[in-house]
Amino acid sequence: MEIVAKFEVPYYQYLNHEGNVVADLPAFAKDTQELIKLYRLMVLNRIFDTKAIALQRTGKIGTYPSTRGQEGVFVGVGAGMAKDDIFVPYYRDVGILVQRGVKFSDILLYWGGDERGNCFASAKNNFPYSVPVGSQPLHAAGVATALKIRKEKHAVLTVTGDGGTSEGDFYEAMNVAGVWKLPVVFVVSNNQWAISVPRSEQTAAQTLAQKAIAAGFAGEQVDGNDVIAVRDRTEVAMKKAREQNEPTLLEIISYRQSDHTTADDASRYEAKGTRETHWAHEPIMRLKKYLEKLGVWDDKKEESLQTECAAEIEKTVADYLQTEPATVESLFDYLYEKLPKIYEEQRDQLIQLGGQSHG
Amino acid sequence: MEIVAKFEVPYYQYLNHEGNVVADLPAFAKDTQELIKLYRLMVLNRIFDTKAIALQRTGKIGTYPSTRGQEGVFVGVGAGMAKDDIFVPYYRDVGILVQRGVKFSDILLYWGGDERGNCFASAKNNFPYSVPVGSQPLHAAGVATALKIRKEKHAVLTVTGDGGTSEGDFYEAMNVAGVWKLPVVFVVSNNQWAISVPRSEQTAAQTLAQKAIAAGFAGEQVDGNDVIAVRDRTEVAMKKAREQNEPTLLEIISYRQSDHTTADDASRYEAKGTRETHWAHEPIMRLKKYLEKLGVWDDKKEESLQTECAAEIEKTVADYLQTEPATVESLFDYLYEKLPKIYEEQRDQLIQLGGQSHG
Amino acid sequence: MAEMTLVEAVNLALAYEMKADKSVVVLGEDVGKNGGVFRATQGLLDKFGPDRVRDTPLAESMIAGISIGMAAAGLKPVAEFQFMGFLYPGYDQIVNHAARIRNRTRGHMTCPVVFRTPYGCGIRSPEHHSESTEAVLAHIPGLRVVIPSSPKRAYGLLLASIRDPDPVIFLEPSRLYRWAKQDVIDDGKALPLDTCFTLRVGTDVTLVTWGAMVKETLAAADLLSQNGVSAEVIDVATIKPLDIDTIIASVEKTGRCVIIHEAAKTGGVGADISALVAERALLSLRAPVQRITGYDTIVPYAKMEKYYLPNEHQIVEAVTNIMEFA
Amino acid sequence: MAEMTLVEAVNLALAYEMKADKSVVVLGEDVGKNGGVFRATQGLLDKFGPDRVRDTPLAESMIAGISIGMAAAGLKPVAEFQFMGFLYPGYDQIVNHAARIRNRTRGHMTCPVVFRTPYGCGIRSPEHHSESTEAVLAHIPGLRVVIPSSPKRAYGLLLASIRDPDPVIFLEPSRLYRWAKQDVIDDGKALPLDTCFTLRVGTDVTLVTWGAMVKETLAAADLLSQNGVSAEVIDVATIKPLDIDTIIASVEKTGRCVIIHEAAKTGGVGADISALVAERALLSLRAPVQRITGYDTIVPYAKMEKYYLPNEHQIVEAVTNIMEFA
Ligand SMILES: Cc1ncc(C[n+]2csc(CCOP(=O)(O)OP(=O)(O)O)c2C)c(N)n1
Ligand SMILES: Cc1ncc(C[n+]2csc(CCOP(=O)(O)OP(=O)(O)O)c2C)c(N)n1
Ligand SMILES: [Mg+2]
Ligand SMILES: [Mg+2]
Repeated sequence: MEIVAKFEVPYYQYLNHEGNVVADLPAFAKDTQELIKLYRLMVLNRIFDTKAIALQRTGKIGTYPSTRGQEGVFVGVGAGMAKDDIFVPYYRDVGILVQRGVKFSDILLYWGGDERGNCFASAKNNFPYSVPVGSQPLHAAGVATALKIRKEKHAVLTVTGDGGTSEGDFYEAMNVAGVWKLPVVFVVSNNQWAISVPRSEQTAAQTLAQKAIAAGFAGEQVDGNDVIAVRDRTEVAMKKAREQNEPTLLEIISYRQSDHTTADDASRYEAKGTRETHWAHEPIMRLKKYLEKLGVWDDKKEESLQTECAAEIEKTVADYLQTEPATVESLFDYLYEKLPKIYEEQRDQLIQLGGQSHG
Repeated sequence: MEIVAKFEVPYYQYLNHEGNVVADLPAFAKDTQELIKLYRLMVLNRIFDTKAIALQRTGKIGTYPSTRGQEGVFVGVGAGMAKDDIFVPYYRDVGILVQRGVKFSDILLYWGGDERGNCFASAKNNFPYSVPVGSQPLHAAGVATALKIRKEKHAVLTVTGDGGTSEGDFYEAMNVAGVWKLPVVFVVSNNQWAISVPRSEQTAAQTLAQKAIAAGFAGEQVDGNDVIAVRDRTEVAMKKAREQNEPTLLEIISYRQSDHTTADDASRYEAKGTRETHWAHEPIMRLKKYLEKLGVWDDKKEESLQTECAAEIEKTVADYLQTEPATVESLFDYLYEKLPKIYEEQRDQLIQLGGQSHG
Repeated sequence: MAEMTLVEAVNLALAYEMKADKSVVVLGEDVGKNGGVFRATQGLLDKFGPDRVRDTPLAESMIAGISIGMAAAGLKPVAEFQFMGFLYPGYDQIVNHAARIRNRTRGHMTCPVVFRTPYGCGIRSPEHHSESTEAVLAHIPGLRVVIPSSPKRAYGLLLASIRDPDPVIFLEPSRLYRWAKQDVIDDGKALPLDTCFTLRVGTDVTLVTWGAMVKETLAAADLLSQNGVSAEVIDVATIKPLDIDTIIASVEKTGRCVIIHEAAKTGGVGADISALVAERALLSLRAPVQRITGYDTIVPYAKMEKYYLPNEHQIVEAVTNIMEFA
Repeated sequence: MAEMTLVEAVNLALAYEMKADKSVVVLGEDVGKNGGVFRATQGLLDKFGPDRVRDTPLAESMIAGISIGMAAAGLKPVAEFQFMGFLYPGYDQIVNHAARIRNRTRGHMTCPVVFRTPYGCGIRSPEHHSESTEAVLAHIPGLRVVIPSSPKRAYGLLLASIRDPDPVIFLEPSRLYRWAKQDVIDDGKALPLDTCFTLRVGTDVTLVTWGAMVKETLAAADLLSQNGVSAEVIDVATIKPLDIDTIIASVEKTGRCVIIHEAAKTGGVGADISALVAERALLSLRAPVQRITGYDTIVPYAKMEKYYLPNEHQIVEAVTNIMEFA
């Protein structure tokens, strides 16, 4: 018996949950303005999230998946990407999208049940939300193939949940990315739950990062409550993708501080107190502690930030609520470039009936 | 940065290609009768294989996938299983099936284009051939789930090709086997080709064995030209499955000494001379050399074995050729336990028309 | 006997059969502790334990594939796809294996599995939660496709589906999950899988439907009777294999046939029924067979859903038109 | 201009369009060095290099999914599934993504992909190599489904499919791959995707078919003309979206319609055409619309294949029967 291959999975953290530095900080983290930017984004996302849940409760939008407790993941990943990179989202990563030109009001429009919230027309390098779990990493691999064929020096990033790593598509995407050396980064947002199924019942793999070994490239774990680590490791992985056509799997670990969606009731399956225990690690407080320790943050700054962010979100909510309804014929208008003749009659009927029902 | 997980992939070989022992032999291999049994089976399979190709060339059967050069894999795996274990095959593993009660004539019937060759009626613990690549490991996981629920102390074994490891189903099967601790062994018969696509273009993983790491259990490489290693590692893995509900991935490496099937022409893509280079490692010669070194084998024994095996195969071919054709209505007879009324008319029509066409 | 919703009746049937038959195993995403996202499997984990009520990893081809293995090994798995739009990754396993194992082994192996899934639109869900693509299953020889449209039929048809020795796709109209309550007797009595259900007897027109559209169809029949038109309403229930005889007999009586389904028109099961009626009852027809269906579009997100779904007025109008025809 | 088979015409069209349009990329299992198991992609790797002619790992959902990503990113992938029976693992990606990306993004993103695959039985292949389940694709809004039945149409329709800005499923009847040769001019001229092709003009009956059954249908039309029956033969070619107008116009002329397809009867595309004819041309019909189809069985292995496939005599008989009807 001979050992023919060896592998290791590293774990990255710069700030621990007390806001203390535990490893050499990356360059950007030495610029407090950069850190405050990340902090502001996390706060803004949390305010949006609270608002979105309230809008759902009052029937102004439909089912909505909260991002509470996962702000470090999405803000850090978004910050680690370049504008010309391509982003292929799942359905929970608003924190990335809004850094890439998508408006919060689009997000509301989407969860409000309007396709126009999914076209991200003003933010070209982003794919639409993908609801079928685990299906979008293949699209990312396809985009990366296109970039590589065209010799464009950008990279692609896609996010999947911990539950999504069990889908065959996720593996197939990694496998082709590995063997074709594609410029793509696979982020796994491990929030430790897939609706009611905990991470431990999803796979026997000790880490999700090690799933990359099956595809022949490196995977690593990142503390998702440490936005500095998330941004840094994203930047490193994206650079490696761009410059060396080498994919990476980033397992970014946080905790879902919410129900799965507003349609879910986690008290049915989440042990009492678990969420509270994890709250000690949540990402916003951690960075705040560090900023305070650095002396660049205080209660007054916090208050004005909160006010400013709340106002921004109010404005975006107002934009959403004022959106004109789509036309009924929009059901037919985007099926094909040109509607085939056989469907014209149906479209006419819809307009006629829809017009009536409108009234 | 901290290392949170480490993995190794071992490789097993007992006999090298010169027929020399390179590691402590397992117990069974000290019994020369056992070795001769394995040798005989490999020879028998090769004679069958040659015959099957001839039958295809003369139109007596349809497309047929040769097992030439892979006798060590299939004979060793079959020998490593117990009778009560369940076997879930792909389409190339006749060498396993015939050790488990399936007749060579059934195999011919199957490739001759007759469903009755796929029911293995006389060999209950075997699933039928599965043609969709990579789909059958899930069935094996399902059977293993059933065994575990019923607390039966058998294990399940399934074989996939190297190409098949790229299918999402293969990964999903391993993943559920890992997390549910199922008594199942996943064999990968790595014959280094998936039709025209070489192993190196299938995945960037240095070994196929390491794909098990993604599912949280152990994988290992086995020299598939060393039937002793194959049988031994199969036995060990099956025991672990039965006794500890611990799955294993065995990557068993050989070389396809043939076209993919009789419908293929490997000269289009296989570099000239490659097959010949690998021939030095083929499994039959290797064991023969060892048996000769032990002084338990000689030309006379070889000759009588060849004659005896050829006769056995001739007999099975005759059985096949004498098989009565199936009835036309068999198209309808096994769709449902009882044919639904709406299809009765179609069945009647088929009998009427089929009767005509028969003439 | 208790008043209950359709989803509660599903739950009741599962509990009944799990108790009666130890080989029944329930599996799927979130079917355990959570009791299913619609609560169809609520309480089963507590009653029957984690061996027989299994939360699976998130992988639908896996759910389909291991169910097939379990079924071939002698269990009776009842697997849930969380929504019909997430069945597709399991399509290969269903079509290439579940539907074929009996045939492939000349009856030596069988595949008594039930694949349950909520289906249809109208519950204001996100994309992919509104599919009604029963036609892509009904085309496949070897499958049964069963669709309940009331609590009683949900109970009886699910029992029959679990007891059936062949693979059954059991499509539960999510729009009806909590619609009307019915008294359901928990007596373990199955309903037949080889027959349509005539919900209302009539003489002027045969309305053929299934699933959630039963609701609009019955409403239309009410409206029609106010107009003096007597509609017979047939719930097909088992769309594969089809009990065409009941439909033909009705059309021979009424001379008119309107088929109503939620799925897209092109290639919907309505086409098949229409073709069969034309083949077998052309001379009885007093007017062309009509189809009232969903549009040939992707089911829209919540805001436009109401424009996608056919309504009772469309049915009334179609019937009124063909009443004038002859 | 050269005499060639259908599969050679496929190859010619691929080569033409790859040369004309740099964004065309061919991918699939064994499409590179091996040139495809039927040689449809032969020589392309040498001509266009490994960037644009890509052997993929063995994973069909992956082939579908990356093609979608490539298409949305501005390429025009032409992906091959090795046989239609192996398309199903890609079904989810095709239905849930390829067919929907334009709609999902309100036209801001598109998916100009072609999924090619050999289909149909009659070539004595093992299980799963004989599928003709075009109906499960034709039901899906957002897709086009195109089926050539001659070398010329293979060339022209494949060019049109690649140039089409939306996803096209291109089903190549493997039974016709090397059947009859035709002179194909390599002029890059596409054929329209919005029309049926009338292969033979007639006055007594309209025979509607597509794919490999065109062979038997034309043979039947010959036999019928010997009996004094003038059959019009329509090759539907693009079964989704359907050019129903050509079919209706023909039926209005002939008063009779027989639909012939190889797929299982129940839920086949024939049902849809039959239903549409009944809805739109009932008053012109002198006899019930007939369907001659494959049985509602799993396609048998090689030895029984000949009993599964409809033949020209069945068509003749059906026509003869309905000629007597009115
Ligand atoms: C293919 C598919 N199956 C099932 C679902 C239903 N579903 C939506 S989210 C979800 C859990 C996903 O968990 P995870 O991947 O961990 O992502 P998270 O929501 O926790 O961010 C499930 C089962 C789906 N959307 N797609
Ligand atoms: C799902 C699926 N896709 C494609 C095929 C066609 N096909 C048959 S065998 C084969 C190659 C399989 O290679 P591998 O898994 O290495 O097994 P081997 O034949 O070499 O033993 C392919 C592509 C298939 N049978 N099933
Ligand atoms: Mg999660
Ligand atoms: Mg191989």
